[in-house]
Order: sequence, then structure tokens, then C-alpha cells
Amino acid sequence: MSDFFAMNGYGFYIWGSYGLALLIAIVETAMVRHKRKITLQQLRLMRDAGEEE
Amino acid sequence: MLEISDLACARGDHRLFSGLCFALSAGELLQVEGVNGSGKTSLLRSLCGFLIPEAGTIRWRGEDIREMREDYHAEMVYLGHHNAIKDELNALENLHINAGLSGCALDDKQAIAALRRMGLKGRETLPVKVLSQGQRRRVALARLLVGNAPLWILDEPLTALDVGAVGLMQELIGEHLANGGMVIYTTHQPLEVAGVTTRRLSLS
Amino acid sequence: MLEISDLACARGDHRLFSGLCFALSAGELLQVEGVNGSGKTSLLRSLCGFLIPEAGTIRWRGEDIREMREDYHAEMVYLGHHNAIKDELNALENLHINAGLSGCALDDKQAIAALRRMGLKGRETLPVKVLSQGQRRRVALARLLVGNAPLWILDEPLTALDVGAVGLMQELIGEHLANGGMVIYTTHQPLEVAGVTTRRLSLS
Amino acid sequence: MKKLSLFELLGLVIRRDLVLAMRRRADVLTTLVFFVMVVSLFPLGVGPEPDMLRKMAPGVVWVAALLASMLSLGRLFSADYLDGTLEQMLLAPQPLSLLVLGKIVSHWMVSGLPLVLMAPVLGLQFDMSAQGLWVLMAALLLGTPILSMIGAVGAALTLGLRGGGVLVSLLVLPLCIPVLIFGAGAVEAVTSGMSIASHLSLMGAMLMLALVFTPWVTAQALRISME
Amino acid sequence: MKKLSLFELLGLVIRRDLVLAMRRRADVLTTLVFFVMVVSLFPLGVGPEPDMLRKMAPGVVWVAALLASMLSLGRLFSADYLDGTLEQMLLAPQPLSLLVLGKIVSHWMVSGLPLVLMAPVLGLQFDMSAQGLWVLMAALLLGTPILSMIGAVGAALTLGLRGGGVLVSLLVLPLCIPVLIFGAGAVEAVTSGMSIASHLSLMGAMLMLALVFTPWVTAQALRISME
Amino acid sequence: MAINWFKYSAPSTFYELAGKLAPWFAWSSAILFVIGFYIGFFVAPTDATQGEAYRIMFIHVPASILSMFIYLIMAGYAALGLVFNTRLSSMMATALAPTGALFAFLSLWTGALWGKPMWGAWWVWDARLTSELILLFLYIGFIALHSSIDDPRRADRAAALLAIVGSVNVPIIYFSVKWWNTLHQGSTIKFTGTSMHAAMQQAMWSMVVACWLYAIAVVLTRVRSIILERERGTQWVSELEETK
Ligand code: HEM
Ligand SMILES: Nc1ncnc2c1ncn2[C@@H]1O[C@H](COP(=O)(O)OP(=O)(O)OP(=O)(O)O)[C@@H](O)[C@H]1O
Ligand SMILES: Nc1ncnc2c1ncn2[C@@H]1O[C@H](COP(=O)(O)OP(=O)(O)OP(=O)(O)O)[C@@H](O)[C@H]1O
Ligand SMILES: [Mg+2]
Ligand SMILES: [Mg+2]
Repeated sequence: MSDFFAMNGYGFYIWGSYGLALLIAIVETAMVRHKRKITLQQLRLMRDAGEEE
Repeated sequence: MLEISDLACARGDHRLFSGLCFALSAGELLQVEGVNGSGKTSLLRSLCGFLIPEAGTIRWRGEDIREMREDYHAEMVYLGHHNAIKDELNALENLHINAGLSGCALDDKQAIAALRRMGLKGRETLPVKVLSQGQRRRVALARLLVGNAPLWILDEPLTALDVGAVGLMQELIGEHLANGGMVIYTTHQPLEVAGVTTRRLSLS
Repeated sequence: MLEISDLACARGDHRLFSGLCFALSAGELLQVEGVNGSGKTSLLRSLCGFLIPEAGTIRWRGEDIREMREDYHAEMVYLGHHNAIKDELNALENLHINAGLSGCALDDKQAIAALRRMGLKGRETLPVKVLSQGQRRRVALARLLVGNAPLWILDEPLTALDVGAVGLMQELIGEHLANGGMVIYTTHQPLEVAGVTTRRLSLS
Repeated sequence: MKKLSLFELLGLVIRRDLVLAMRRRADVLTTLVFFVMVVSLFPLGVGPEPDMLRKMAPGVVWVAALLASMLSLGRLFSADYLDGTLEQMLLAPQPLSLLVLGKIVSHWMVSGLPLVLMAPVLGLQFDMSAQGLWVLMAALLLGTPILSMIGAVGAALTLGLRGGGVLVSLLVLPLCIPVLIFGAGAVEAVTSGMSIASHLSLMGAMLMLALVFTPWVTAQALRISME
Repeated sequence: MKKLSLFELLGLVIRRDLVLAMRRRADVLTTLVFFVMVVSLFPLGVGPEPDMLRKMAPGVVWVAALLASMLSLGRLFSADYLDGTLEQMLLAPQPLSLLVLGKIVSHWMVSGLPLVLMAPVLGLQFDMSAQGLWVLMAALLLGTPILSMIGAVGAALTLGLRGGGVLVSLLVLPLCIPVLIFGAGAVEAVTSGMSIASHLSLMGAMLMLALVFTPWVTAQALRISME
Repeated sequence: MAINWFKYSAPSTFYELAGKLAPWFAWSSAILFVIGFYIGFFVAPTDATQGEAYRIMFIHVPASILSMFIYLIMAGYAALGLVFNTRLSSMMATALAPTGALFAFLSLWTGALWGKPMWGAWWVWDARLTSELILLFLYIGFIALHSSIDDPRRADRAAALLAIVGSVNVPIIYFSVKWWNTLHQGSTIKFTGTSMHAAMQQAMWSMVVACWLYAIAVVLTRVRSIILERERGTQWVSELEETK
């Protein structure tokens, strides 16, 4: 197992690459979702404010 | 000559006005009225073609202004919140350039006469930067005296002008209308032109 | 409280005024009059200490303002041709910062109340850049409602304001005078404060 | 009041901008001095070894020219924008691209041409050969107008935006890289005894291309920015 | 309405400028990207030989940092000047130099600090050693605040002058040369195995000096510019 | 069956469609990614010249390819939006830019991590590397310009003009950079392994497709938020279930 991760001494480079790729995928997905949440939240806020007037 | 039909304008997610219709023909004077933020400036800028309206058309002599472009520009003058004068140049040079941009060459005599009429005697060759607010506005207004475009679009022309200059503006507008011109303007100050009934357009 | 004696001011090689003397005490209202370019703005800027006058002294409570500096600043508000508001911030944030700069902390309720009073209800959290000319001026004027400096120096406060807002300004000035304040202002528009006689200073 | 022909109008615009530039002569000088300064900073930062300096010279001069012309872009439209003159230009009854061309030409005469004339002096500081100096000048003469024209597009797009000065560099610098590469390449080619014809003719082609397209693109960008 | 203490006021000014910077986040990024871009342009002009690039690296990074912080100076006072806020600051009942210090601090946080953090990555592009990278960061950390402070004086003096952007570089660059020399020198020293203590302690002393004097000088310059 | 494409160019219908499609793309991307990873790491043999390090290829190459294609697509959408004034295409361009920039960054990062063991340096000034860096700058320029203009319509149009000018320039940049480098020295860097093992090819292609699907899923989700934000004044948004 640790052989697999060591990758013949290239582990740092290989896992560094795939790790960042995974990180980017996770962060971007999270950001896109967060943005959707915020947008919906604002829409709701605006509607409530509109009904108040 | 100028026909606006069904015009709508929105800024951001704020609808300023919609379904606006009016027509203006030679010799008419139109004041756009409304409280602060009602969309007067936005309307005038649409009439110039700067803003693309959300809906509706603006026609000049029957043609859409967005298609005429340069031909329409040759027949109008716009004076906005900004004076469009260069601080480093003097009043005379500024007037020359402004006339040049609207396509006509001017000789010095005509230019000086126009500036004198605007009450800038003795200030013709000072760099505009040292003039007072009101004097700068006068330099900008001097453009109206040269050139012969029939349509004037004036956004708060009276800003910073003193009582004498306001009177002068009334005179100028009167002359222009008598020559078959048209004027659309906004202002929060009273402006009465002798012998002409002002049409009013209220934005609310 | 404010005493001006023998003040002279020159811009370039142009003498604007000289030998100007007047004094202002609590509850008084002074309008500086004059045609365009007569030196009103220059006079007000001298009173703030921006321009160093050619001759004469300006005293506040008996002391020269150039020596008092920060102590004088704590007792005055100046509102010039520029609005001193940040385009990127909204009206509320702008007011907070302006109050902070004049040395007092404000809570949100006070700030919102001030903006509402200036007729900016519903615009408190829009970035100021999208507001109209008149609305921007109102944001700037809201400073007068917070803070308690006795001396107000206003250079054409009515620019771009509609009729309603002009009425409001008259009210505000009236209240300030009734509280023992002082106001010096210039304008080319009529401004009448109920129950107060306006003193006038003509520059020519 | 006689009508102006298109050609007279072009002349008027160029003359106006030159007069304005002369009124604030400091401006013209500053671009030039900035150029000189950036070039002279390098030996200070890098160290005084003559061999290395000689090798760096064309690259450094070109990078400095690129930066200097980026900086001067701020002046191209922003003054006209702030005081409302640009609005009036958009409303002029002549093609906007003509006015834009006029402004670009006078801008180059004020901020590009001086760099071309100054470059040989700086080259001497780095101990460049006479032949290299001539090629440097020729390359700059072809290249700086391209920089001004590409820059004009960027300046028009960022008009009225805060932080425009840096933003415009951000947009325009990557687009200017070919000019930099061929310009510096020409000088290096001549010092290593190769032919420069292909470099210079490529730059000439780019210049023609830019001359045809950029005024029109800039005019469109200005229309967008004034909305 | 309670009175603000001096310290609270300093906080208010810093916070205000940071909020403003965040509102136009593009601004912050652009200084950084400009820095990255200028550094990356050099190899394009000079050629890709690794040996030469390694030698040039500290000088190039420092020159780029200098230019980036010069360019960002445009934003320090000019917005406040144009919209009249600066007039109000001059009329504030607190010492002007305090307000100025606040503005400088937040300006550095927005435009200097990111450069310090980015520098190692750029150093890698030029194949610098790990030790060199650390020293580069340390030198930049000491040097960029000095650049901001000296720059503030220049920005205040050129306020409201057209073409201020280039003029300010002209005034300020010569004053910043010592920072450049010691900063780049420190990195070169470490790569050639010498001690860096003297370089860094000199920069520290310059920083202290600047911290004491420049806010006051800048305040005076602002007063003069507003007349 | 004739599909009415115009129907889907209306933001409201596209919003629905994108909402339905995005999860499918996301899941199939995840599955393909796992497959690609499995083949790439457990089936494909060790490379003769590069050893294990070559396995970076399976992420590096897709990232590089996508970063370039996304720019073209983005410029295309932006141009459509500018010429025909279709709101949806401008929104698509805006939504594509961040993803493209991230792929460009990933390509640089993985390339650098590959370069260190292969060439002994994190970075060399090779033509291909340099043009990828410039591509990242172009993306950042697009995003910076768009975000520093507040009026979304003006931002769309200005950024579109920039993208078009950029895409005209990209080939010029590419060839000039190529020429620049070869003038100095013959390209010392030759990519080995042009005749790839079948398993390597399979791994690579599944990773490429996985990245495509991922990009589509993310962009569709992002464009939905953008649509809501821009259309918030309209009737259909206020009638949406999600906003209640
Ligand atoms: C920061 C460094 C690097 C960058 C920016 C970079 C960039 C690129 C780009 C843009 C492509 C796509 C080219 C195309 O499809 O035409 C690519 C493909 C490729 N790269 Fe890299 N690369 C880097 C480092 C490396 C290294 C170190 C290696 C191997 C030693 C490598 C091997 C490959 C291979 C094998 C391909 C695909 C085969 C091909 O299309 O020729 N790259 N890279
Ligand atoms: N992005 C935006 N979001 C919301 N409202 C906006 C936005 N942009 C502009 N507005 C509003 O649009 C209006 C702009 O109006 P305009 O400048 O045309 O007014 P005006 O009639 O000229 O006013 P004034 O008399 O004060 O000059 C303002 O009410 C402003 O608040
Ligand atoms: N360098 C100079 N040379 C000659 N005259 C100058 C110079 N600088 C300023 N002036 C004159 O000084 C006057 C400036 O006056 P100021 O701005 O105070 O006028 P104001 O009363 O506020 O006018 P307004 O009502 O138009 O605002 C102007 O008449 C201007 O022409
Ligand atoms: Mg208005
Ligand atoms: Mg005045």
C-alpha cells in the first residue's frame, strides 16, 4: 500500500497533481453551490421586502 | 420630427419608466419634469443614443436614430451634466474644438462674438481651469450659439448660472424656437420663454 | 463668533475682493451673493482654511483659524461643489464614514433616520454610483443631520435638488439656526427660511 | 460656417491633442523619463557584469518600452471621458473610428516617438553594437504604433473603471507579447548575424493589421463604455 | 453620538479603505497580476537561457515589485481627491497624519502584502534556490512598506495633476533606488554565500525612519495640493 | 422529432433544462473519473523512460486540452451575445471563464510538478508552457474586466469584445512564442511515448471525457445562478418554486 503511494519516489509529484485537481473540483463545486444558495436567499429576501411595502 | 413611441427604460433592476410616447415638431419646447431620480437624465441619454432602451423606438424624421447614427448626430446638440471643455485650453480654443467636433469650421470673429454674448468678455484667453463654476458652464453653453442643429437636448443647463445668465438662456431658447428649432430640457429651476408655451412631460 | 476683518483674495493676477469685513454670531444666516466668477467659492474656501488669503484675518471665538486648525475643524461643516461620497459604498456606509471623519461614531438607527429624513428611503443600501445627481447630493447633505458643529459652510447646496428637497433644506437650516447655529451659504436659487432674516453679503 | 471634410477633421483632432500635450509638457517628458528610468534600474538590480548586460539589453529596452506605453495609455481617453468631451465625440456627425484614429496617432507622436528616438542612447549604456542600435530603432519604430493601437482598445474598454491603470495593463500586456518577441528577436538576430528581414516584415504585417482593425474595435469599445 | 478616540479613528480609516478595496476586488488582483506579468515578460524579451535567468531573478522581481507598487499609488489618494473626501479629511478634527497613516497601512495590505506572498512562486519560475526564496520574501516584507510610504509622499504631491500616474513614478523611483539595491543585494548575497544581516538591518532602519517621517510629510504635501 | 432550439435559448426554459441535466453530467463524470483513475494507476504499465511519473499525464493532458477549448467556446458564446444580443450566450460566457481559468491553472500546476522530476526544474521557458501561461492571463483579464464593470449588460459587451480580440491574437501569440524559443535553441524537451500503450490511451480518454463532463456540470450549475441573478425582476423567476 505504501509502495503504491510512494510511486517509486514520484509520490509527491503525482499526488500533488491529483490532489490539487481533486481540491479544485471540490472547491469549485462548493463555490458553485454556495453561490446558488446565496442567490436564492437574496431572491427570497427581496420578495419579503417587496411584500412588506 | 422627433417621435418617441412606447419607450421603456430600466437601470439595474429598477424600471424607471415605460410606455412613454410623445412627438416633438419644429418650434416646440418640451420640459421633462420629475423628482430626483425619476429618470430624466436617463431619458435624455436614450434620446442621444447612449443608452439602449429596453423597449420602444425613437425616430427622427421617420427613421430610427440607431440606424441613422451620424446623420442624426448632425442635427442635434446635447449638453449634459459635464461641460465637455478642456481645463488646459482657453475658452476660445475650446469653442473652436467643440464646433469642429460637430463638423463645422469657425473663424475667430464668430467665436469671440459667441463668447461675448455669453458674458465672457475679457475671459476669452484665460485657461478654463481658473474660471468659476458658472463661467465654465457659460463656455459650454456657447456651443449653442455656433452651429445650426435644429434639436437641442439640454440636461440642467442652468446649473451654476446666475440670474443674468438664466435670462440670457431664456432669450437664446426663444430665438432658437423662433427659427424653427426644438428644445428638450430638464431643470429644477423656473425657466420661462416669452411667447412660447412650454410642453411638460412628467416622469414619476 | 466668526469675525472676518479686512479680508482680500486674489486668484492669478485677478483681485477678487478686498477689505471684506463682517461678523457672524449664533443664530444668524448669511448668504454670499454675486454673479458668476465674483469669488464666492474662493471666499468660502478661505473660511475653511484651504486658501491662504492675501490679506486680512479670519477669527473664530477670537482666535485665528490658521492657529486653531483641528479645534476649529471640530466646530464646522463644509459642503463644497463635490459631494465627498464614495461611489462604491452605499449611502449608509458613506454616512458612517463621513460622521467618523468629523469625529463621532454613529449607530445604524441614527444613520438610517437621517437618510430617511433626506428622502432616501429604499436607497440606503444601493451603491451610491447608481443614484441620480439629486439623490447623490442628498446623501452628501445627510451629514448635516448628524454631528453638532455650530458653523455650516455650504457652497451651492441646492444644486440638482428638486423642489421638495429645497423645502427640506430650508427647514433644516431653520432648525439649525433655532438651536443657535450659524450658516453661511451661496446659491443662485431662491432660498427663504421662515422666521429668519437672511443677511446678505454682495461680492461684485 | 463651412463644413469640415473628413481629412480636415482628422487634422483637427491630431492638432488638438498635440496642443493639449504641449500645454502639459510634463506629461510628455514623464513617459520618456519613466522609460529611461526603468532601463537604468536594471543594472542596479541585476549587477554590473557587462557581458550579461549586453545580452539583456534588447529585452530590457523592449520591456521598458512596453511598460512605458502601457502607462501612458491612462491619458488616452480618460481626460476626455471625465470632462464629457468623449460624449460629444460619440455625437459627432463623422465616423467615430476616424476621431479615434486621430487620437491614437497624436498619442503615439507624444509617447511612442520619443521612445524610439531615445532608445539608441540607452542601448549605448548597455554597450550594444552600432548595427544593433539601428535595428533596435527600426523595430521600435514599427512596434510602438502597434502597442499604442492595441493599448487603445484596452483603454477604451476600461474607461471610467476605478483602478483602470493596472487593469488596462492586465488586459493589454498579454496581447502585446508578439510585438515584444519579434522586436527583441530582431535585435538579437542581428547581433548573432542572422537575417532580420523576416522579423521586421512580420512586424510590418502586424502594423497593417492593427491599423485596419483597431480603430474600429476601439470605437465599438467606446460606445459600450459610454452606455 | 459618542466621540471617537484616535485609535478608533485609525481603525475606521483602515477598515474603510479595506472595505473599498474589497468592493473592487479586481483592483487588488490586478496589482498582483501585473507583478506576475512583468516578471514573466522578461524571459520573453531576454530569452530562455536558465543560467542567465537565474542570475537576473532577484533584480527582475524587485524591479517588478517597485513598478507594481508605483502603479498602485494612483489609487492611494486620487479617488478621495476627485470626489471631495480629501477636503473633508483635511477638515477633520484629528491630526491629518494619523488619517494618512491609516490610508498607507491599508494600501500596503492590499497592494504590497500580496506581492510578498506571490514572490516565491515567481522565483521558482527563474529556478531560484530555496534559501534565496526565503530571503527574497523577507526583503520584500521589509521593503514594500517603505515603497508604499515613500510613494505616498509622491502621490500627495502630484495630486490632481494630469498625467499624475507617470509623474509620481518620476518623483518616487529615484528615492526608492536604495530599497531596490539593498533588497536585490540581500538575495544576491545569500546565493553567493555571504551574510545578509547588514542588508536586512539597513532596510529595517529605513522602514523605521519612513514610518516616523513620511505620514507627516505626506500630510503637509496634501495641504499644499489642496490649496 | 424536431426540437425547437429557440425554445431553449430562452433563459427560463434553459434554466429548467440545465437543472435537469447537470446532475447527470456530474454523476457520469465522477464514474468516468474513477474508471480512468483505475485504468491509469492499476492497469497501465510503468513507462520505460519516465517511470511512474508519467502518470501525471492522465490529469495534465485533459486539463491542458480543456483550458484551450473552453477559451474558444467562451469567445464564441461571447461573440454570439455581442452580435445577436442574446442574453443567454453572454451568461454562458461568464459562467465558462472561471472553469477555464482553473483548468489552465491546473495544467500549469501539474506540468510544473511533472517538470521537476523530468527536467529538474519546476519551470522552463518552453513555447508550450509559455503560451499556456499567457492563456491564463487572458482568462484573468476577461474575468477582471467583467467583474470591474457593475452594469451587467455593459460588462457582457465589453468582455465579449476583449474575448474576441484575444481569440484573434491567440494564434499569433502561439506561433510567435514557438518561434521565439526555437530561435535560441532547439527544443530540448521532447515528449516521449508518442506510441502509447492501449491502457494508457484508454485511461487518458476516459479522463478527458470525465473532465469535459465535469466542466459541463459545473458550468450549467453556475449559469443557473447567473440566470437567476440577472433575471430576478422577471415574472418567471418570482414564480419559481425554489425561491419561495
Ligand atoms: C508547467 C508546465 C507545463 C505546461 C504549462 C504544459 C502545457 C501543456 C499543454 C498546453 C498541452 C496540450 C498541448 C496540445 O494538445 O497541443 C500539453 C500536453 C502534454 N504535455 Fe504538457 N505542459 C507542461 C509540462 C509538461 C511536462 C513536464 C511533460 C512531460 C515531461 C508534459 C507532457 C505533456 C504531454 C505528453 C502532453 C500530451 C501530448 C501532446 O499533446 O503532445 N508537459 N502540455
Ligand atoms: N443599478 C441600479 N439599481 C437600482 N436603481 C438604479 C440603478 N441604476 C440607476 N438606478 C436608479 O435610476 C435612477 C437614475 O435616474 P436619473 O439619473 O435618470 O435621474 P434624474 O431624473 O436625472 O434625477 P436628478 O434630477 O437627480 O438628476 C435613480 O433613481 C437611481 O436610483
Ligand atoms: N489664475 C487666474 N487668473 C485670472 N483670473 C482667475 C485666476 N484664477 C481664478 N480667476 C478668477 O477668479 C474667479 C474665481 O471665482 P469663484 O470660483 O470664487 O467664483 P464664484 O463666485 O464661486 O462663481 P460661481 O457662481 O460661478 O460659482 C473667477 O472669476 C476666475 O475667472
Ligand atoms: Mg439628472
Ligand atoms: Mg462657485
